[in-house]
Formats: sequence, C-alpha cells, structure tokens
Amino acid sequence: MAVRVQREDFDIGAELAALRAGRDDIGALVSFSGLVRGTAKGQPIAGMELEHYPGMTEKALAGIEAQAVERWSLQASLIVHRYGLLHPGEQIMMVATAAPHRGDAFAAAEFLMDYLKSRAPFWKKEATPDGGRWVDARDTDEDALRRW
Amino acid sequence: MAVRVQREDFDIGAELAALRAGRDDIGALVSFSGLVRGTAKGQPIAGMELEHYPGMTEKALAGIEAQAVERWSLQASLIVHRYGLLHPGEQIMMVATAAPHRGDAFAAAEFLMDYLKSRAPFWKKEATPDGGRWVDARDTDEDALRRW
Amino acid sequence: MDVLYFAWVRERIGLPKERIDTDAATVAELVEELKAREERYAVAFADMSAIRVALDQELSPLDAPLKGVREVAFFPPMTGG
Amino acid sequence: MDVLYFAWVRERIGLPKERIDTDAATVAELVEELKAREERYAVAFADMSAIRVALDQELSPLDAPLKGVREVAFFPPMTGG
Repeated sequence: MAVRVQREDFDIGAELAALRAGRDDIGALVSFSGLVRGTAKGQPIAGMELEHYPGMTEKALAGIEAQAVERWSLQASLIVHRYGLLHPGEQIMMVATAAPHRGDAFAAAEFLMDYLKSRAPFWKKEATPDGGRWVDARDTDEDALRRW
Repeated sequence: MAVRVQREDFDIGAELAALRAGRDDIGALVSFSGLVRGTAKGQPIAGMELEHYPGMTEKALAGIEAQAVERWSLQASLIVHRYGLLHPGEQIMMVATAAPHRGDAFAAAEFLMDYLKSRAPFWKKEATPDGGRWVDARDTDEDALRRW
Repeated sequence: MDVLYFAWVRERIGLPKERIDTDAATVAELVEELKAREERYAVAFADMSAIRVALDQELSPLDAPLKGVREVAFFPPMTGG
Repeated sequence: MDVLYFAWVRERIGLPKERIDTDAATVAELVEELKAREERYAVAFADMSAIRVALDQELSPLDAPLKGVREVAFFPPMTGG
C-alpha cells in the first residue's frame, strides 16, 4: 500500500512488477493510467499544468487507499500522481490493485479512481490557443461517488 | 485491436507502452493481468497446465474483443493469453483497453475478462500433492456474464 | 468428421482427436451413438450438463444439427483467464 | 492562521498564501470578512457553491468552526486523475 506524488514520470511496467515481485498469492492485478489528451472541447491542448496542495494531497490519497483496503481484500495497491507541466501523450497518474480474485481488484481500482478524481486536491489548467483554461469538475465525476 | 495466444511470457509494461505509442488521443488505459497462485483450496500448487483449443481460441478471443469494440468507444485493446505449463507467480494472461474516458476503459476490460473466463476454450489443470486436478468452472463466473 | 476432446473429456476418452463416420443428425444423437459404442464414452458423457460442444469451432447447443459440420469438439466448461 | 488559495481562487485573489488574524467563528464568517475587505476576495468568493474548503488539510463544510484551526484552504472542485 503506497502513495507517491511526484513531478517525474513513472514506469507502469516496473511498478506492476514490483507489486508482485517475490510473491505467489496474487491472482489478479489491475492497473489504470490517465494520460494527457491532445485535444479538449475541440481545441488543441499544448500542455497541462497540474497544481496540487502539498501535504493534503498525500493525506487525501492515503485516506482513499485506506478506505479501499478496508472494503476489499487487497494484497497490494499503489497510487502515483504527477504534478507540474505535462504534455499530450504523457502519463498523469496511475493506480494499481492486487487481489486474490478479479472482482476485488477491479472494484477497488475503480473506487480509487472515482474518489481520487473528486476528493484529491489536484487542479488542471490546459494551455489552449485562447490561453490557459482551468478544467471544470464534471458532474458525472461527482455522481460516480454515489455508487460506492 | 489484437489477440495473441502464446506459450511465452509477456511484458505488460512493453504492451501498454506499445498501445499508446505515438498517439495523444487516449485518456484512460486499463490493464488486467491474471497470475498463477501458489495455493488453491488450501493445497500447495506446484504448477498449472493450461490446455487450449488451437484455432477456436483465437476466434473466440477475437469475437469477444469485437463485441467490446462494438459496445464501448475503445481506441485500442489487446488480449494476450498463454498456454502450457506455468508456475506460481507467473503471468497467465492480460487484457488492456484504451479509451478517451475511464468509464469505457474499465467496463470494456471487465467485459473482456468475464467473457474470456467462460467463453474462451482454455482449461486449467493444477498439480497438487494429490496429483493433477482440473479446475472447476465457478458458478460466479457464469453469473458474471449476466450483467452485460 | 473430426471429433476433438479436451481436458478431462480427452483424458476419459483417451485420445485428443479421432475421425468418426456417423449418420447422427444432431450432436445429441452422436453422443448417444458413442456412449453405446464403448464404456469410455459412456463415462465421459455420463453428465452432459458438464459438457460443452463446439461445431466448427463455434459453441453450439446439444440439439444443433451436424449436417455440413467438419469438426465437432467436446470439452468441460471453460476456465481461462 | 494561514490561509491558502489554489487554482483560479489563487489567481483571483492574487497570492497563494497569507497570514490572517480573524475573530471569525466559522469558515462562512471568514469568507464574509474577506469579501468585505477587498474586491478581489469578493470576486473569488462570489459563488461559494464553486468553492471547496479544507481545514488543516481535511475537506470541511462552510459552517465548520475555525477554533483551533491553523490552516484554511480555499479552492475549486478538484480535477485530479
């Protein structure tokens, strides 16, 4: 169970390999990664500035992870989230969950993503041809929390 | 969109990197990997022999993938499934799905897994201290298909 | 036609594949014919609720017609993933 | 106490952090005090339904008491992931 907030990119293959290294009790390993898209609302995006709240970010992510561990029988989990200036095609963040069976691994990964989207203090500003534009929170993201 | 059935292991990091290489339209990338567990029904497992139906396997997997592509707006997908003798801790198979948003990527990955479990012609035989034991299909796996 | 067996069906019948000439109209008729032929088929096909069938590599029901089919396969419920 | 601003709240108020001495009993009272103080606060806090609050790094409601709090943060709805 680990949380990292960092400016640098990450290697999802290496992270998944580390989660299962030296053990043979994991049956299912799920990963999600979020990537910067090159267009938004029909406009080209030159880059995305990810601002966060140092201190609270780590606490919020660890709290979300602790909830997931309480609800599902997870054997390992990881949240890595970047901040700073990112470009189209780059990785923004990842979550990974390991469990004996696939149901728990999938549910926990989706739960982590839904909570992280609306409860971890990150804000995205896209560089568009018209200047910087803060990404609005989507109602569907808030709605997604209700299913848990 | 690709399906591979192979004896050799695979590198999930390299597969995910290849799926998103050179493009900036993907927002969400989900992977699932299934691993051989070292115990089953309380008994140690020395290895697992994966038998399949060459020809039908590839067709069945491609058919399942085509259904996923029809139902969700996927930008890329991959199914890799191994056969032959595998040992505890080893990777059995993986699926990956790429989409603009996370909902489609998660749903399609779970759909692929649910269908693959019960509709692709693979059979597992575990080596236990009492000898070889064919893994029984779980009712919950058949039930899982009903939600789609 | 070619008849294929997998997993414990293969083990019980004792071979992975054989050529069978039959006038059976459906899969179910072919199963009855085989069960009558030898004990090992009767054992393998004792509980048909535990058997799945593919005709020319497509999952098919027990009452599916065999006309024109080149490859029949019998196997237990699948356990991939 | 320390008051922190993030994203467009930070941009509208014009700074990321400041020290504020206040007798406000709740977050809502602090917001009213700041809005009365200068136009830039009134602009940033014009629509409080678009503002989230954290007290000592925990998400908190607008009517939460400020007693004992060392760090207040104001920001828009979060958009991570």
